[in-house]
Amino acid sequence: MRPIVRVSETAFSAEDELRAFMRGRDDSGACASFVGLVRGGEVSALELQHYPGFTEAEIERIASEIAQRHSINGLLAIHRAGRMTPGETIVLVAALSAHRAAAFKAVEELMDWLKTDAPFWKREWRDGEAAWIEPTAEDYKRRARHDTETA
Amino acid sequence: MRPIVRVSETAFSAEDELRAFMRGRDDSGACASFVGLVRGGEVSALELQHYPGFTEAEIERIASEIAQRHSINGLLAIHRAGRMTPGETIVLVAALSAHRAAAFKAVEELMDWLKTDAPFWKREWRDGEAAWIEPTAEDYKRRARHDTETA
Amino acid sequence: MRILFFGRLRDLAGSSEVQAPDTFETLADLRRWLAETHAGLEQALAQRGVRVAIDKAIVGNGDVSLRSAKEVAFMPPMSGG
Amino acid sequence: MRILFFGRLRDLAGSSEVQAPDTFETLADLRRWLAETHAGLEQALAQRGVRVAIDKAIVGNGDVSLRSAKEVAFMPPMSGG
Repeated sequence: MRPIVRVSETAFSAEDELRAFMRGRDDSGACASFVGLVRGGEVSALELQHYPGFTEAEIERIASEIAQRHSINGLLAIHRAGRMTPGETIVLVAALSAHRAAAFKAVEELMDWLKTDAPFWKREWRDGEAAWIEPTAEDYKRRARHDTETA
Repeated sequence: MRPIVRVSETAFSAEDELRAFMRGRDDSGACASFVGLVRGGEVSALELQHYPGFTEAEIERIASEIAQRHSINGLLAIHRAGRMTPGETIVLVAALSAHRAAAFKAVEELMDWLKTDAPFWKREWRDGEAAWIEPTAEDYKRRARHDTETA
Repeated sequence: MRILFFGRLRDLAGSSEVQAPDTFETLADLRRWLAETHAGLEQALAQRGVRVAIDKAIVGNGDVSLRSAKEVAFMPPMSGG
Repeated sequence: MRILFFGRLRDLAGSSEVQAPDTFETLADLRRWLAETHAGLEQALAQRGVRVAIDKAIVGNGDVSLRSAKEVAFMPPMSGG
């Protein structure tokens, strides 16, 4: 099973992607998924830089490990790059499996890795000031708990 | 926060429901969800009976408890009833939160409860023979692990 | 008073709903009437795990008043979704 | 040879990509050239956590051959998505 991985420079519809991903998959009773949205509030915009080719390859490598570990029948990861404003979709991860516990685990582990270690460089705008962001201590703790291999 | 609960006698689109649920919700960065599909294979059809009014009220009661326990900003549960064939959507559960760990937990706990204790009566057809189904031992074990209150 | 059946009990009752006289004082009276009018249902209704709801509220094991009850549901063990 | 910068390093370099001569033998040679042509980049490139990829493969800390390299990327700590 090869994961489907894409980094998109433009907005995408999580629901349309999910529909296409699940179509005809009655081999798997369980589809867990996660959608990340840009939160409103203090942050007026954010920008994600990626390294085309390298970023996708790294995501696919980790996604493959996770899929194998949890007997996943299908794994999807679509990540936005570029400049986004509140309400836009940043990320969609979905996993198909015969059993829901495995599907949940795969989505959570891939999300934890994406949020801390994926090759993205993030900048946020607050009050007109831009600042580069690094992973939080909580992110690292979650990762350690899952014992996920990292780059 | 009052959960959105529906039991549908006819097919519904998980993706359309998810889209409506997430629209304008940039107060919450995280949306975890689960879609259950009728698996193909030995089972040619299944039927779920529910008790209109009672079933929805029970789901809403448990969903409210879970939402409160995990600081959930929005919780959606749509469950099919009636006769279904492989590939059809049985259930959609989705949770909106500021943090993804809480959203995942809420969806998993509500799914575990729905799969074991929700007021549905299920019949499966295999080789033309119909049989009523009861919860599996594994279902009960998962429930105990989450320590979810049950009816 | 409406009497509702689910799952296996519905098969045994031969229908999802029957209409019963409004004159029963208690659940025990209703059970006796059902045993007379629906052969084969008496044992099934008394089985472990069968729960009863009066007007959509689950009631305990003992005998219960049916005064002003509009709907009684007999529910075999729930299978989940 | 293409030299790529990301995040903070891109700001300091003033662009996402520069073209460098193909004549450097090692990464150290390239670093010296970048220090001369891009003031302020030298220190930033040497900072803890900055990783280097040659032709999209991460390389270790020591000096590395650039023979037949087509693309060198300088990456500050990844922020995740």
